[in-house]
Amino acid sequence: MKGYKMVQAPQRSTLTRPRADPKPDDAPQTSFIDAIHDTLRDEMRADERVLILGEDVGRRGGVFRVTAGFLDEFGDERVLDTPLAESGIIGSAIGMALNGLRPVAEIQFLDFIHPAMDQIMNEAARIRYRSNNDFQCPIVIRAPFGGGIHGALYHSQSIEAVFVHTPGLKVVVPATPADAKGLLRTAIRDDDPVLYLEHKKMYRLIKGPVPVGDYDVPLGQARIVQEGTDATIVTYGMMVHEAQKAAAEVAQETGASIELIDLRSLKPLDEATVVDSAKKTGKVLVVTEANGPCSVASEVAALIGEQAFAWLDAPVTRVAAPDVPAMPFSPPLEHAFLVDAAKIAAALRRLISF
Amino acid sequence: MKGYKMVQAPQRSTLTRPRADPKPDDAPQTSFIDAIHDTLRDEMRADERVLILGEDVGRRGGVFRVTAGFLDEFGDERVLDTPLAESGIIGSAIGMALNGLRPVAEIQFLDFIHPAMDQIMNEAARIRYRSNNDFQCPIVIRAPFGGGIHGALYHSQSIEAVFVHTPGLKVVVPATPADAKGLLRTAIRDDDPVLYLEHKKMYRLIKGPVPVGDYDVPLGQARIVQEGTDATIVTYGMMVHEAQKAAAEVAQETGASIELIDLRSLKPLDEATVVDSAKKTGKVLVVTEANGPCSVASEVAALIGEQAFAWLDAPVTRVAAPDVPAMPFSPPLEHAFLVDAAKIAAALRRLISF
Amino acid sequence: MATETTSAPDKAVQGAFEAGSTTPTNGVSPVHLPLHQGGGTVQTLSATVEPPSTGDAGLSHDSLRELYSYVALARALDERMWQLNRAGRAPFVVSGQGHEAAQVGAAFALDRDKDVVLPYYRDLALSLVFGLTAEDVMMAALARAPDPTSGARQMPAHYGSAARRIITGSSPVATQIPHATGIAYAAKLRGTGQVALTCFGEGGASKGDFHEACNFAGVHKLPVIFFCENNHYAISVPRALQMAIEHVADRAEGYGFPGVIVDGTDLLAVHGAVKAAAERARRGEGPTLVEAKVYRFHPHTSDDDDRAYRSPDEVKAWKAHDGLARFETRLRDIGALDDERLAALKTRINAEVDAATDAAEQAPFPDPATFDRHVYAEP
Amino acid sequence: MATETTSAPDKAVQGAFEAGSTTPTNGVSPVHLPLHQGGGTVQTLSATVEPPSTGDAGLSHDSLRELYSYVALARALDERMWQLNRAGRAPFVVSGQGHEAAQVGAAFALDRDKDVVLPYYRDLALSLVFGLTAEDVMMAALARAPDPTSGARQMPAHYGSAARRIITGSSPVATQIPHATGIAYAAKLRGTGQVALTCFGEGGASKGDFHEACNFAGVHKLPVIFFCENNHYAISVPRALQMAIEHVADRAEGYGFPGVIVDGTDLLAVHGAVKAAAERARRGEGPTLVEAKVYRFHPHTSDDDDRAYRSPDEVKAWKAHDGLARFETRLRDIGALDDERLAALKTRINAEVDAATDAAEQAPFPDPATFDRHVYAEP
Ligand SMILES: Cc1ncc(C[n+]2csc(CCOP(=O)(O)OP(=O)(O)O)c2C)c(N)n1
Ligand SMILES: Cc1ncc(C[n+]2csc(CCOP(=O)(O)OP(=O)(O)O)c2C)c(N)n1
Ligand SMILES: [Mg+2]
Ligand SMILES: [Mg+2]
Repeated sequence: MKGYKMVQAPQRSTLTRPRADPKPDDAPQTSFIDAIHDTLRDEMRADERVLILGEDVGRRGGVFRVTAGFLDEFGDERVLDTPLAESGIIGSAIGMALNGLRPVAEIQFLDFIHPAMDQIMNEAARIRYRSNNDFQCPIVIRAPFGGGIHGALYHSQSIEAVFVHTPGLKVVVPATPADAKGLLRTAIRDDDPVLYLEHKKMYRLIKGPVPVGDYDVPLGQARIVQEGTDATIVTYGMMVHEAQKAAAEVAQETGASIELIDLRSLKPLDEATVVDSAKKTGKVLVVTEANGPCSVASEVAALIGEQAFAWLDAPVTRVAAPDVPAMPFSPPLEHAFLVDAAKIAAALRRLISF
Repeated sequence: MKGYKMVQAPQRSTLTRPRADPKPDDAPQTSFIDAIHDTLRDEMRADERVLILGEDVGRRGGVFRVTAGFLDEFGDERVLDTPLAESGIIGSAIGMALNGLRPVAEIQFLDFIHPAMDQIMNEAARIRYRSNNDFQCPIVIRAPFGGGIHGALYHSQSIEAVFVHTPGLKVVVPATPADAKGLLRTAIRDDDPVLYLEHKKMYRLIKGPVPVGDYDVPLGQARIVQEGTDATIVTYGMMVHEAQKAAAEVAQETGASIELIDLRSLKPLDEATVVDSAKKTGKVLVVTEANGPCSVASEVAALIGEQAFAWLDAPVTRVAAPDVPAMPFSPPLEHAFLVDAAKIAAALRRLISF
Repeated sequence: MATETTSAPDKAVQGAFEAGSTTPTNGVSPVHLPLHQGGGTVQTLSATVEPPSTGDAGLSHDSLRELYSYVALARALDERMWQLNRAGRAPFVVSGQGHEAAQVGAAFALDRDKDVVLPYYRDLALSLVFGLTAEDVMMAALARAPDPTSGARQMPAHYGSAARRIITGSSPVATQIPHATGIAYAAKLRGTGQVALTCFGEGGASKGDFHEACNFAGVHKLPVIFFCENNHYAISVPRALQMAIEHVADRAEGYGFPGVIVDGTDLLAVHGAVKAAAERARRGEGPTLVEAKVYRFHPHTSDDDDRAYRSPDEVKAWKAHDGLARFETRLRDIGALDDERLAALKTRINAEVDAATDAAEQAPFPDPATFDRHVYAEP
Repeated sequence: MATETTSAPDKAVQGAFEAGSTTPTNGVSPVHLPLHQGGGTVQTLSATVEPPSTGDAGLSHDSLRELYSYVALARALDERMWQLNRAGRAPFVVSGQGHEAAQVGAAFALDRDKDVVLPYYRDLALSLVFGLTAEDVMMAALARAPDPTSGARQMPAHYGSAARRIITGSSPVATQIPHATGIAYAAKLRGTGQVALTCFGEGGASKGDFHEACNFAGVHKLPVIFFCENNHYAISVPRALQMAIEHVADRAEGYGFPGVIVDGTDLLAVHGAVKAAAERARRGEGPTLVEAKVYRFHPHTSDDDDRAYRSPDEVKAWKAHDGLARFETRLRDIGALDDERLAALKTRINAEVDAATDAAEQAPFPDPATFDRHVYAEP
């Protein structure tokens, strides 16, 4: 194993703690938040090196209650209510990782991650490279992101692109409870820093089946939500659900067969799946709820333009938030700002009739 | 005037200080760094509200000597050697701007701007919007950026894309001494926060004429460096000079007529000039020395793919740094990493023969 | 212990109390109220501890009643917002209840014609003193177009007004502290004679921005007051997990200026401490960190449930030291308030809050077409 | 003033000096050397001031000679790198000259078999004590492939080695400080008995990361030592523009742990202070901030020209208090060194530096094809 440990760290084991409160194996529908909660708990049970830290993750169980019950089960050494200091949270998580632990740091809202950008971009992302593989930094950073919950400018941001722009990081965005599980397990087991972004609107809204047992989703593999032949929508996060609505509506109206790709992993990006779909349908809509310029939508559109040029029947079209500091509080303003099924459907109609 | 001042601020005046050390009006060739130095000095002479702050900008005259002589001329109240604290530098610059001044903050290297991202992205960029135009934040942030000077991972970065992704900011990158002057004047006079990025390799390498007097370059206007009909290169900063070399070489080899566009202003972006050129030549190469994913090159490529689709004769092609934490120190590694004329020429040849 | 002073006593700050006796006359200091902080390590106390206020602190009865009316108005408005929230008519409330006396004491110690305040989300009372009206606040609470603080773009409780020198704030904690330093720098450079006062919680004092701003202000002896409203919790995180020391004020020494601890439920004590700090600032002697010990009576916001981290007993004990009630008692004691005046005041305040609520409920939401305006200056 | 102790004296730290007398025997404390800082405001001193060391501090002559040899090796290597730079054979040098005695004293106070150090770019001597060799350092200086610290990817002076528990560092100032806190947290949780020591300049203490890291370490009483090498300048910015106080150590109190000031040109004094801090950490009593007063003899880096901001007189005065020379005198005084041993040592060190230079000059540059490896774990 290439990984670096300064002294022998306790090994992964499933015997650490008795399993309490097991989910019935046939649990049909789990909410997105429960899938995260359960997986995180199971990972902590399975591996003593995993610990969580962040503001209000202990006594309060997280402001969204993702870590409810953790303090009681794992104790305050592995469930750390930190001081209010994001750079300190990530900086010390890096130190913990350098000394044999597998920290999962929570940033309360992605909107508050900025003070930690130095630690994330200049440190975590560059430790392996700058040391020529002598050190590694296996941390997971969880953060709720996204809009549509009246969170206004500072509880709604989608700034994943700045991390996708940063080599050395991995960035994942589950859109289903199953992926929430599979991607979180993979992220925690990954030997590099992973940002794990949770769309906060999905926490209780989105439910679905969650495979039991050791279910892993590899990073860098997109998910084809539905196959189609006339046009492709590429998106991620909550927009997968909005796009699905839009696709259903437009399919019904026009009879078009729409392929929908959920990227799941923004970095590494599953270029092959995206490009293949573009070649197949010739028409691609790329959707993000983030601001448009230099966004993940820009990246995917540029990629397709480069690699599927000869197959395209229409311009690769982006639907993104306008270049306005996301996101106003008052409902009519928020609605005007937000990308939703209606806006996606409108763009899809134009694309199909191109 | 829509601008906000808490109390009447001293008005712009050209009478503040006697002009010392004037450049002869016919000065033929000024270095890039002198153009910045002279313009900044002239702006401070012309407007008492302008002050500069940063690490080593005073006694040392800046680590690159951009502000050499300023402390003596303007005194230590307007030329501030700050503590080593980037968030504090930008945070207090914002406060100064809110109370009637026009601060020009220097970040010693763009690689060290990360701790200030919260103040830049969440504060400076959003003050006007969040207050519904009740407040504004006229600050300029100067920072040397870019590679090719053996600066390794932390003295070579080009992370302009993360600011271009942030609504509320403006981002400019002069590529000539004349633009250094014209854009700096405009940036200082602008009522919104402007990042003014100086490619450090250009400081003493690039020389050119600088118009005397009130020479302003509006933000959001690209510069057509040379006109052409067979292919377009879109780029900015030091890459303009590398692209110019590459274009000359390829033109000589192939007889192709190459158009070269220097974006100058990355935000606002001159979409019209770029799209018009793409429609004219049908073949576009977009060059950045930054990492590729979600870069300015991605944005420009996506834009052209969307707006000039029907006119394209070849895929819009990006040349960017590989997705590797920029930039290794040892010369052979740095060379392997860096985008240069040879790499641009290679891509241009492929594009032309598509 | 709590009255030990190891830093050189700051004459200016102490001087503020020359008008009154220094014998403690009022009740329990909030420092000694029950807090589930997990053990009381004995701390070295380097900050100055302000004595409790006595008498009228040299203020006229009219002034004292004005002070009181702001505390009472803030309380009434705040309560109304909670009612509206519970009734489903206000989406989100951040409460300042428990902090009002400290805020009003602080705000009144400034020059409201030129000084600058940088509030945080609990500073309803402070913002009212600086000129926001009940109607302004209610417009924001109900996200209506006339909201002068943000045009309903920000969540409620993001107070701001250029005309009133209340600086627009964001949600990220502590970012306003360096702004205060910069404003003070500009005030000094331009010779405006302004003092900047910025507010934040004890949680905010853990952030790098607090450190960088205090340090810079100390170096240049800037006219700025760092006003910490220490309510012992940052959402659920208790003081003992936020910092190893008991008093944020003890950090001031490390930046080269005095730290002062004051009972934040004692309006006049806060007023005196901030007045002394403002005078010090105007004399060019630099910043002061004033830490007011307070308690928030409600959950962190209307989205929070504080029962997970605070005991009902603790909340009850602190509510018994309500700054509003204490100030009322004081004013009655010295004859500045009586039942009749109080009844009249309550009637006026209720009417004001009712009118504000009605106005806001009848006001339109913003025009969606305006959502993308003012990202940049318009030509 | 400089010996006043207002914080409760930390017995453990003081204990380190029980072996020697506390009567100052050595010369001028560096605190009193000339510094163009612009006026000497009288400061409250809350940190403990370590007395000068005397005698052999309980160390054997062999150990003392070993300590000395590291200081001398670091100096010789550093000088060679400057020569190579001036000759155009080394692109870039960051010098630790003037800091070596402090670094060696600190590093030797740790357990080199398990403790962890997080150096910054001046910590050549400290890194040598923790196991980097002259050849390792020279490979990095000349950007050659065998450089074990980064494979010639980083600028020189970015020391690191997993096997030696020297944590890889970046160029951004102060980012390593929270890493030290995290490493100490892991050590405590895992019960490894490790202590982490992280180094930074006084400029670094202005950054938010310093504050956040110290605060967190204080809350959890972590086994970490914050070792500030205060050389009075951050590039050109003098201490007085960096902070309003004179001593970084005075900030420790605000984080709930002791701050200790020590003469960084007195190797054994630093050794004693860090040893006491390490023992305190291992006893579970938490962090210590140790501030060593030093001076950098050379410009900030080979790209700097320090004449713009330091007077030749000031540099000269400090060079007269060179920690290397002082330690040599001490060892001669107590009979641990004589001309003969010294000559032999110098010969050995010169040979080592020559061999390292030759090896590096003959070593290949990295293969350009490897430039994109190790961005992520390879499968
Ligand atoms: C940078 C940042 N991190 C986290 C949050 C989420 N948050 C909002 S208020 C708060 C607690 C603040 O506590 P304190 O500063 O003590 O003020 P109080 O609310 O107690 O008045 C937190 C963690 C935030 N707004 N900003
Ligand atoms: C965040 C950051 N800002 C600026 C710099 C540029 N820089 C490198 S060293 C230095 C001065 C550091 O001073 P100090 O911490 O006192 O250490 P010293 O060099 O004096 O040993 C500066 C400003 C940097 N490396 N990182
Ligand atoms: Mg609080
Ligand atoms: Mg220094």
